[in-house]
Amino acid sequence: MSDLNTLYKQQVLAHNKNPQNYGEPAHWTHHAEGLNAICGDQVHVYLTIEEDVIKAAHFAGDSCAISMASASMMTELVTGQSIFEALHLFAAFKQMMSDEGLAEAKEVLGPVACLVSVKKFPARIKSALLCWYTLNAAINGQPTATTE
Amino acid sequence: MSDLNTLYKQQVLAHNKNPQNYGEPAHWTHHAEGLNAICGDQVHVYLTIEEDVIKAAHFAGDSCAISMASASMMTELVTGQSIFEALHLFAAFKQMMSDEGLAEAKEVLGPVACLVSVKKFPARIKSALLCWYTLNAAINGQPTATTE
Amino acid sequence: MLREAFPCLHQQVNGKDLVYFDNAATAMRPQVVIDAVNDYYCRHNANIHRGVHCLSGRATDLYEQARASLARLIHAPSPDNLIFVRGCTEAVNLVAQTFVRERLKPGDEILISHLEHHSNIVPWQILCQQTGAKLKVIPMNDRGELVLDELDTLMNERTKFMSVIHVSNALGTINPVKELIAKAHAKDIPVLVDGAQSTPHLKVDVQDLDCDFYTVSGHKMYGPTGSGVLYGKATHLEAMPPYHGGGEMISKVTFEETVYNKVPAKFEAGTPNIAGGIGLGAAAEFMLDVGLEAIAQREDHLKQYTEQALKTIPGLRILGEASQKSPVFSFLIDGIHPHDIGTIIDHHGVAIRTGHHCTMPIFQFFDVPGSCRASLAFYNTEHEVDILVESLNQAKAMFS
Amino acid sequence: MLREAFPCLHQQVNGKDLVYFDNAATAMRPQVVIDAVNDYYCRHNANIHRGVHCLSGRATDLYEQARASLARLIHAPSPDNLIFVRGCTEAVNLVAQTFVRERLKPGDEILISHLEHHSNIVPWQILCQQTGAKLKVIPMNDRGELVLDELDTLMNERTKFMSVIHVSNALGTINPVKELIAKAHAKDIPVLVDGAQSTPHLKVDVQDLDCDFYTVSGHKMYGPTGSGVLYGKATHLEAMPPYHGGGEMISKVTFEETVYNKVPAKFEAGTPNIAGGIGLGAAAEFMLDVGLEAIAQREDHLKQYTEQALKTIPGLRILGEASQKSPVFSFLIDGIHPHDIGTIIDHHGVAIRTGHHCTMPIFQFFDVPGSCRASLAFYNTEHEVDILVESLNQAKAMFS
Ligand SMILES: Cc1ncc(COP(=O)(O)O)c(C=O)c1O
Ligand SMILES: Cc1ncc(COP(=O)(O)O)c(C=O)c1O
Repeated sequence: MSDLNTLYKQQVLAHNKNPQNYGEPAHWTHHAEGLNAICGDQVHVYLTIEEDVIKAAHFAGDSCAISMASASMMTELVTGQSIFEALHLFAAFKQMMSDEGLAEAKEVLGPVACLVSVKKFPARIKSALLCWYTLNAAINGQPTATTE
Repeated sequence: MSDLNTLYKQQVLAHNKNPQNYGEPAHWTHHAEGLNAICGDQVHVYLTIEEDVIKAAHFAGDSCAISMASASMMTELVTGQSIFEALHLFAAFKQMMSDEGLAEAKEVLGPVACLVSVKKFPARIKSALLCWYTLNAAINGQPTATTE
Repeated sequence: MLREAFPCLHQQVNGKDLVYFDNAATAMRPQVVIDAVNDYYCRHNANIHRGVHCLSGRATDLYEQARASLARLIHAPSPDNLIFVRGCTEAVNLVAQTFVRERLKPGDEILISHLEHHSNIVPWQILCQQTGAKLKVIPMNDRGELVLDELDTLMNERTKFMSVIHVSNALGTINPVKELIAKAHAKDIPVLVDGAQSTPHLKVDVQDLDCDFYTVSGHKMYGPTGSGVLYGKATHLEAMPPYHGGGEMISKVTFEETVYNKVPAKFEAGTPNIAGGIGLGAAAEFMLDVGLEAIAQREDHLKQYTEQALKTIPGLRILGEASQKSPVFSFLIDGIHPHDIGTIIDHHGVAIRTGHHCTMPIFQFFDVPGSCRASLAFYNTEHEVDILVESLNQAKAMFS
Repeated sequence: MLREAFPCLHQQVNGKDLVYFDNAATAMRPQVVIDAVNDYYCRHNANIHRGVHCLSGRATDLYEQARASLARLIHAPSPDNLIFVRGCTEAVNLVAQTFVRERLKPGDEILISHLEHHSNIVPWQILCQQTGAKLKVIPMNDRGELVLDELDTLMNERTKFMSVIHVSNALGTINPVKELIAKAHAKDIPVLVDGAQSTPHLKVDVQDLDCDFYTVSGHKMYGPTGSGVLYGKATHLEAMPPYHGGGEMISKVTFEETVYNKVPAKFEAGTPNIAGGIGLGAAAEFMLDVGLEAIAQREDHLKQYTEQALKTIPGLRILGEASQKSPVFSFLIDGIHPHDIGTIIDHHGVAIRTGHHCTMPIFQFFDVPGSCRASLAFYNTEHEVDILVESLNQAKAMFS
């Protein structure tokens, strides 16, 4: 059971219960919908981008705890960052979740790095990644994203 | 090898070498083409039918020894028979080649009954049957036949 | 005991005894099926229908005997009514493209139900795009049953085909297909029945149903993957153009003209899944040996036991409570996403499916993104159900 | 010894040691392939891509690893270039219907060759009927080689697609496909190569060939029946509409609208032949382990030995004497129909194929109804060739 507890660790359960930046905001400039057909995860990412800076990031959707926590943490992390930085964080997150999982990626990601334990559950990695792919799509003006 | 010798018995080899009624005749009233797609056997049957009697029966085509011998013997057997009798012989031949293989069928068929040994070679039964199906098609005014 | 016949059931996952409740996704295979596949590769390895040599004869006989076994299982008039296919998905696409396509004009309608699996929705959507026809849907109610009130309007002179699921893979609902077929036939509408989830559990009689087409998925009925059959009425199969072009489905080819082979060969272009077909025949014989009645009874008992057991869990909601249903349970637990439940109980050795189960419209109806689904088969046990319940309680504890 | 790896070779038929020379119809499977299939059913039995539970994860990984093995075998840029199919026949039909169909107007032309298998003729004839396009044929000569003199006329502005066989199953001819592809591409004509008979014997590099599509038949390359892959260039696969509708190939379904999944899932509707795909991956790994060079060399040696041996038989005529060929021998013996030869030598334990080998136009060219075909693989032996020759001499004696 210890593996399970590292997956559903305190931070994850807390973010799942009280997700940050949750719900469609009244105003936004960029939006994309992420779908994980296979799991049924769905996430909307709403960004307010001004002069290449993400002024606000929100998300909505009905997803599992991993996906909720990941999105919640992500929106916290990217708020106030430049687009360039956000894309860099996306790359870092993907790197962390990949086989190599570079140490530096973890450093950059701060609290989000706690999701590294999802890697022990290969079937769930996509849940953690979905919001990031959706962020990337929103920034790039694509309406939909998937991790597959 | 004894099985093989009952398949390729004297009569069969003789008919194969010197097929009777072979070649397209100058005149005929009924014709059909038989095809065994799977083996590549092909046989044409040409009949001259007058007042419901088969005055002449010929065949042509490029087939294996079993098929050639069967067609050669068949044309000999049905020449001079009524259509009704020919269809009866067809039924008898099919019966002989089926699992039950009735004894009476054999009696009716005379020399043709020697083909009963083909039954030991299930893959070859269709070769023996093809000309008979084609005869049946020709009588019934159908252009093509197959045993499959 | 019957359970012993299924080797894959007897293993541990994540340190716990495996509880396999994902039978609606794919069933386990009994040793006789595995052996039939193995024997083909180890003893009768040859292509079929085309050889005079010994192995080819043996392989052909085994393959055609399998077709006969399947015909017996679903009570088809003849083995020639059955076309070997990869599974139900291919079967539906085949019928859509070869039987239905040429009957459609723009504005015509195809009728399906709200309970369909994607494989009985998307082929018709594609066909509608190709022809300008429209897709109509028999609605369902809160219990997951079809609502037949408006059938008279739904079946009209524009309706050119109906395709309905026999047993829902998502909710377990057993549909009154015989009644639906009779109503459709009264209006000259041909009917396909998706039998993916019926043949593993129920006695199916295609002649009694009088369906025009019936689809069987091998891997759902204890047979090999990549196997299945499409049943069709002989007159339809005769009239239909072929689907795939290739070897075996022809009787003569020239560059100018090609003559097609007889049914069912006409629809079986290329080398088929020979081992799969033979294994599927073994699965049919296995089911007939166990007894279709015995299977149905055992599963009915398991269904009742499971329903009772699940209802002991506070906050658990079962989706789909049709009066006629098979041992399939879609459920939700307050405050825990299905996906998380799946992961947690997998750590207790319990395999269920989570998500939309290839039936998104059903979950759009219930306005949830998906569910947990426990789908049972006759070889499951009451003890396994108890473990499921216990593991669900643990999941709740974890998220409380 | 390598031969030991193939269990089905070691048996007697009709009281004689089996000599299996029907490899072009379907190959034997090594134990590793049989084990891979068996292991899936006995240990990893689950559906793929859709489950969070342990077995489903294992099955998915095995299936996707198999795709990667196949990509390595034919040197595809990525596993995503490969679509799992039942075999070459399905692959050609898929490309005809999804890639070529929408590019054709009446009067357009599709170019094939005289050496094609029915599975690379009939799908195009069907497509021509559907669209009003015309089928054009690259001619062949007496040696069974393609005649490329008129290519400049055959490839013209009406030519919308070319589909050619890499290695002839009937005559063994190895076609200069790289050259043909280059010429076609110079005129913007996309090309499919039928690789059914190449992958079992030759090193294939789809990137070096630069073909647009390449088809692989699992059962011909020591893999399971009902398995195969279609390679396609990524840009094509992206642009093509889906083939079958169903589960797995969608990312979102409502009754109003459906969004398709990414490549390759877009083309893999329904539950695939999971065991078959995994077994095919094992076959690819087996071949890579044995070494594609080693296989080619061994077969080249066997080819020369067989050719010498057959030429000792008076009255035996070999059809197809291309300078580049694989160990396939079509032959005739004066005065004995191929069918009779097949039966007689089967009684000596020798399995060959007789008939038209699904290539009727080739035999129309030679004006014979068919041939005997002995097709070898690397696990055959010189001793087996000697037995073939002896049994052919006995057939001659019987008919003399
Ligand atoms: C009800 C239903 N129909 C169709 C299918 C598709 O069947 P197959 O996997 O044989 O293509 C399934 C299985 O996923 C199913 O449950
Ligand atoms: C050259 C060639 N192409 C295509 C095919 C058809 O392949 P499959 O049996 O995989 O459908 C075959 C095999 O019969 C073949 O030899």
